[in-house]
Amino acid sequence: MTGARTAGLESHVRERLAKKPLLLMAHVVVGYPSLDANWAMLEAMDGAGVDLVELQLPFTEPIADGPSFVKANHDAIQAGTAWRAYFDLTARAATRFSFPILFMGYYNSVFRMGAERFCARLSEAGMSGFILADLPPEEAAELNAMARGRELDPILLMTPTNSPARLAEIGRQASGFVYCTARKGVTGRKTDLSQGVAAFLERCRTATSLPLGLGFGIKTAADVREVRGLANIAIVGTACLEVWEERGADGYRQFLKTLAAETV
Amino acid sequence: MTGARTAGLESHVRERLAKKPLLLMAHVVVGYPSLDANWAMLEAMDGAGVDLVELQLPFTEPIADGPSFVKANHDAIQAGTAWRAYFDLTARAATRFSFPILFMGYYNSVFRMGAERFCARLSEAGMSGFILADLPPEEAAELNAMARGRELDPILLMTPTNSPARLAEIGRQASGFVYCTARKGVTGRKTDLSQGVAAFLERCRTATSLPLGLGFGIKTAADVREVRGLANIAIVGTACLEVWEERGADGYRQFLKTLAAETV
Amino acid sequence: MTMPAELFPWAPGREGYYGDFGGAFVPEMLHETLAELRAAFDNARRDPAFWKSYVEVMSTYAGRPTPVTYCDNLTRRFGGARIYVKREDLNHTGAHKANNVMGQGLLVQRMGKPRVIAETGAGQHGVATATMAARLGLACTIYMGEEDIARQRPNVFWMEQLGADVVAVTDGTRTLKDAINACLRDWAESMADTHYVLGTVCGPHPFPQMVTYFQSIIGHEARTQMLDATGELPRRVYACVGGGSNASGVFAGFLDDLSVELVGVEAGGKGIDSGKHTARLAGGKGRPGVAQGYKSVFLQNEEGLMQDTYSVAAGLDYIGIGPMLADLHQRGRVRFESATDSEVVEALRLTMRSEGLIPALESAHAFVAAFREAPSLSSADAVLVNQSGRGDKDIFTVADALGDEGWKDFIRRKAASYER
Amino acid sequence: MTMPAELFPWAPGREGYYGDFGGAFVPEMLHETLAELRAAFDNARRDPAFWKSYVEVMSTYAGRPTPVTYCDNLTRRFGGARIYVKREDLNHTGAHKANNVMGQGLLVQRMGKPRVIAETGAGQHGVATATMAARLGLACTIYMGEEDIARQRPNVFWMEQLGADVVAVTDGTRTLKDAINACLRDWAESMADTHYVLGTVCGPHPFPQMVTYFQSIIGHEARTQMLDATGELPRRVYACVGGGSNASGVFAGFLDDLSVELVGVEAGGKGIDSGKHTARLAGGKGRPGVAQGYKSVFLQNEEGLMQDTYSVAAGLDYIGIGPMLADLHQRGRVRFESATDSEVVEALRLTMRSEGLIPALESAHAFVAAFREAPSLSSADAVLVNQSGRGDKDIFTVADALGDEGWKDFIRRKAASYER
Ligand SMILES: Cc1ncc(COP(=O)(O)O)c(C=O)c1O
Ligand SMILES: Cc1ncc(COP(=O)(O)O)c(C=O)c1O
Repeated sequence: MTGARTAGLESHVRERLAKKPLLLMAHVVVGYPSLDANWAMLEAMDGAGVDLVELQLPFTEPIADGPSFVKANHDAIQAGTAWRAYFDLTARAATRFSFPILFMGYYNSVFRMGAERFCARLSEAGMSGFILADLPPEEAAELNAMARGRELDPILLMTPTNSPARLAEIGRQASGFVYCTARKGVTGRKTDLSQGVAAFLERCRTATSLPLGLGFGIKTAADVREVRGLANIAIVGTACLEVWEERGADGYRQFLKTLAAETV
Repeated sequence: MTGARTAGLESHVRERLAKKPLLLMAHVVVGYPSLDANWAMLEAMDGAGVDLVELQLPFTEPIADGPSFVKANHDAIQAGTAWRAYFDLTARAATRFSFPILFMGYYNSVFRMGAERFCARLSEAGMSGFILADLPPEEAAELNAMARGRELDPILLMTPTNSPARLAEIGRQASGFVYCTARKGVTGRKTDLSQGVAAFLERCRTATSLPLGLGFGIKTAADVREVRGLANIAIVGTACLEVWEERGADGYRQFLKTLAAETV
Repeated sequence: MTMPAELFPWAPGREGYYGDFGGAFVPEMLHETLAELRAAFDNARRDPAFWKSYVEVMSTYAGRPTPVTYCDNLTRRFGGARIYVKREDLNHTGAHKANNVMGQGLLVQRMGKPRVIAETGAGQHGVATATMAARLGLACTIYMGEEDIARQRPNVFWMEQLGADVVAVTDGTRTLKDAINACLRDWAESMADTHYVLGTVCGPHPFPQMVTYFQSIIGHEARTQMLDATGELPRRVYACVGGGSNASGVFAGFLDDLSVELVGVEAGGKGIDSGKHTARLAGGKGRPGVAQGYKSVFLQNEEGLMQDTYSVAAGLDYIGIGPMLADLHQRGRVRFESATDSEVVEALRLTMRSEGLIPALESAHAFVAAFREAPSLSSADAVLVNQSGRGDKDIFTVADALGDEGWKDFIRRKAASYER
Repeated sequence: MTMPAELFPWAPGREGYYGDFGGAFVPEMLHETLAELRAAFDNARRDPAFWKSYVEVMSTYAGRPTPVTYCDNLTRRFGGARIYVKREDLNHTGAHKANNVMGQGLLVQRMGKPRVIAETGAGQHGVATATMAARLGLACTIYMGEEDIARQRPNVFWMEQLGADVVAVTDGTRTLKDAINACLRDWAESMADTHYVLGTVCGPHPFPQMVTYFQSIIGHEARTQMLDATGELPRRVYACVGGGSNASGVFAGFLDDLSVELVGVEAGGKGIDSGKHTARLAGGKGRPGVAQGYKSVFLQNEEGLMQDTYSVAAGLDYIGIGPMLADLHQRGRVRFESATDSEVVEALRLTMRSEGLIPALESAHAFVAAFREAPSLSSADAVLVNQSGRGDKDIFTVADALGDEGWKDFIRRKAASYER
């Protein structure tokens, strides 16, 4: 068990933010391109000083994901990545690395597992919380209560399309930190961070006092630098995967380091 | 000019019937397989002692004809057989042979030529009358009157489907002889002469005192023999053409002789 | 709707003539058969229950009345007359052909004959007849030119599935006119138990009258619908003309309304001057003649031999024209225009994109003339276009006309999957 | 017809639930968009003028009401219940899909959005949406699995001709469900100016309610028509179930009539035991789950991964089922059956030959169950089969299913003519 989790995700984030202006969260689709590759990715994250990690459980209908992650989900499933393999990896990672690990996925996996069992498994695997891309807060009350009982934080999303009232509602239910999406659409495509993102994050700040993560389309070290001062956590997903595919393990390590360099 | 025509077709037929029990009428589609072949056919008819000849002017829509004649019409047209060639042949034949020659065809040719010109051309070519497969008597009054003025006989058809009233009507308008069709349908297919033909011809006799020709499906010497005693003229059409195609000029000559042999 | 028995200003005169045209020029063999049919039809159309049963069948089986659709996008585009479309494409089997076949089918039931035959060119009338025969439990033989069978396989497939026997006609040009000849020949033999369901307003009396009678349901509906929709009669009514049945049907509703100009549109093919067309009246190339049982205007040479005709729309590709229309043309009551293949493809494209309607290639001819003339009318005028059928039957032709590469790839792949 | 706003016994409860099923499980990004849609729809359905305008459009553009056809030949063949067929095949574009798209189109006009997107599997809903978009002047993008594009080229061709942009979806199984995902993704980006025209009674609230609302026109018409035709209600109503829109639509008319048994028919494919089927409820193989925005019963494995589905009828080949139907099943109000591919081809054949009707392969599933059960009912009973679409769109599939050689030859010749 890592200290991060027992301290609660929010405290962990705040503690680290006391030491550096921006945290970095990175993403892995478990099972893609392989479990071994995933382990190498995690080691690279650890080596680069990544602050938080989301591990995605692949699903057949990833409606919030863009082309790269859709393919990764599909190929991971084709390769037979099941719950067992997923939790084996997360448990090993939680033991080995110090960064907090979040479950990321779609609600059907939780629904099929059962909320209780889901929370238990996350707990047992040493994870800190979860992001469910298609579970709106009004459907999540029971699950979230159960999670908090196990010191798991449900990470909620705020989006540029949300009304102030909706942001406030999400703010009331959020814990750990809030995942703010930098633009409309799904994961993957580049975002122009100069276009209204600051104003959007202002609205988010009004709705919550939790730390804010900014994700969707953050792809380069320059992007991460721009997030500084805007949000507390820069979330990089698709870009990591694409670098792995284009530049291999070494390039991946290198890439994470240049990202992390912008957070200190 | 042959004696046959000036004497009128009916008298000609009666004169010959005084000498033999049955006359034979044969058919040529002009232009098929060629005008030269047609001439050879006519010579063969003359040699065999055929009593009457119909020369068909090809038409694109021969609705009363069966497959063999349809093809013959089509091919003759493809070969370019026009009015001029038709009348050249008929005129030559009327000069050279003693049998009366009848025009056979469809009404559109007459309609396009004009009734007057049509009658004039037949007259000039030395023909004795005409058979129009798709011209009902009620449409023919004017043409027929004009024809009779030129001593051309319109040959009308009686069919097994006609009511007694209709037969009587046809009988009133007919001249020359009457063309009785031995069965329903179109030219070409064989007819079983034992099936109701006698009764049908009885009905025709009631409707007219003109000589009766029997056609449609008379194909063999045996058929011709059967017509003896039933009608006055055996009309052979498709069979001649088929024999020409299958057995050539010699077979054709031979065939006509065996047919004619049944008429004496 | 009231029975149109008395609404027959176009009732034929002596021997089924419309002015100089019409009549019954058939082998004597068919004389009694046509007399029987005339008697049965006259009896039926004088029986109010018959028209009622016809309307009932068309309503519960074929989906009538078909609507009239106002086309605002097309209207705005041409900036003149308001364009309305009568939707015969919504009939069961996809064209106005259904009206005629179901009507004749009811007549066949009255006559008690167990078998029907029909010619077909594009295949529409064949499918409609096979459908009627299946529904009414009649045996059915369809004659179709060998050439047309090769081109119109989808329709052949459905005819066979509907239980019809499809016979390839190998005579002549192996197209529609030869199929009509084949039917007349079959009928000369089979008339005792067989009715010939002629597909258009051609052929010997009483076919032109009878088919017009059944198709007049289009015009009677449309007249009422236009009055309901616009409060007045349309200024012009446009219909494509192959044999002339959809045109006769829609015009029938407006024949007495002399303020309504009636416009028939023939196939201009590759242009009248190219010789590859079917414009008998509009092109001025047709000549009076007698063929296939009736007197009318035909595309024929000086000596009365019928000519090859051509149109991108198989259903318009025919040598003759209904005698009633030939007469209405002669009397100046119907104006005739033509539309070329390329105009037709353009009009089809525009109609699909602007209104979500897919007219048959045949029907698209009527749209061409309406589009051509609408700008010079005022927005106070309404014009009605008869959409005689739907175009999805034409996919092979339309895809070819547009040279669609995706379609070609699909067909190549499909063919490859059939290789043994 | 009266407005069915108050005739909504199936109005969803809390958060768009029908019993245990329904809801809206979408990325937060779409939250406001769905709220806006719910508000627009609620506003529209409380406005009597809206339903009136819907009925008007369906009448003048799409050909409604569609008739109910009594099938005497089929009835005599099975010797039990009298068989009636509701003729959704006569709708413009050839299926019940027209009802839904035109309804949503009118709503889009109210919302003032200039663009629509839609998923399509077989292509029917894509053609219907492209048609609506052309008619209403909206930009249109259709997402279609790459696999389906290859199989259903004719529909792709027409969508393109109607002006739609057809986007091949290369994710996942490259079929319908992946096209739905692609739409949800597009919408998460484009919602400001775009409406997603979902094609069936699935997806997040309010889609199941809204699509049922528009499709209920089928049931309301049919109920009146059956009373008119027979003087009483049918004993049973049969409908095929893909997502469930045609079934929900026709059942909606009879939901309060407890004497009427409602039967949904799923695709049995090559047999439930073969694993190649789409029988979520009838097969007992479906499990509750949450996907594509809604909670219902899905064909999925123990860990919630969706399974490959299969049917000869592309339109039934889908993992989920409308939440209202899942609830009606759970409450015992709708009975579910399945029909195998081979039963379907047999029923299609029989229906074509006996009645001249060509049901879509989807619709033929409903016929299978009706034929199976009719003999055990009495001639005092009437049953109603919903013919959701016409089958001529299926020629490539049907010809393949029947192994038609003439068709194969035609395609081979056609392909040869395309060789360069
Ligand atoms: C859709 C359609 N329109 C028009 C025609 C032409 O026939 P008519 O002139 O008899 O209406 C056809 C003939 O097949 C057709 O299928
Ligand atoms: C003709 C037809 N029927 C039925 C369906 C199935 O859809 P649903 O269950 O929503 O009616 C489809 C879908 O494409 C269809 O095209």
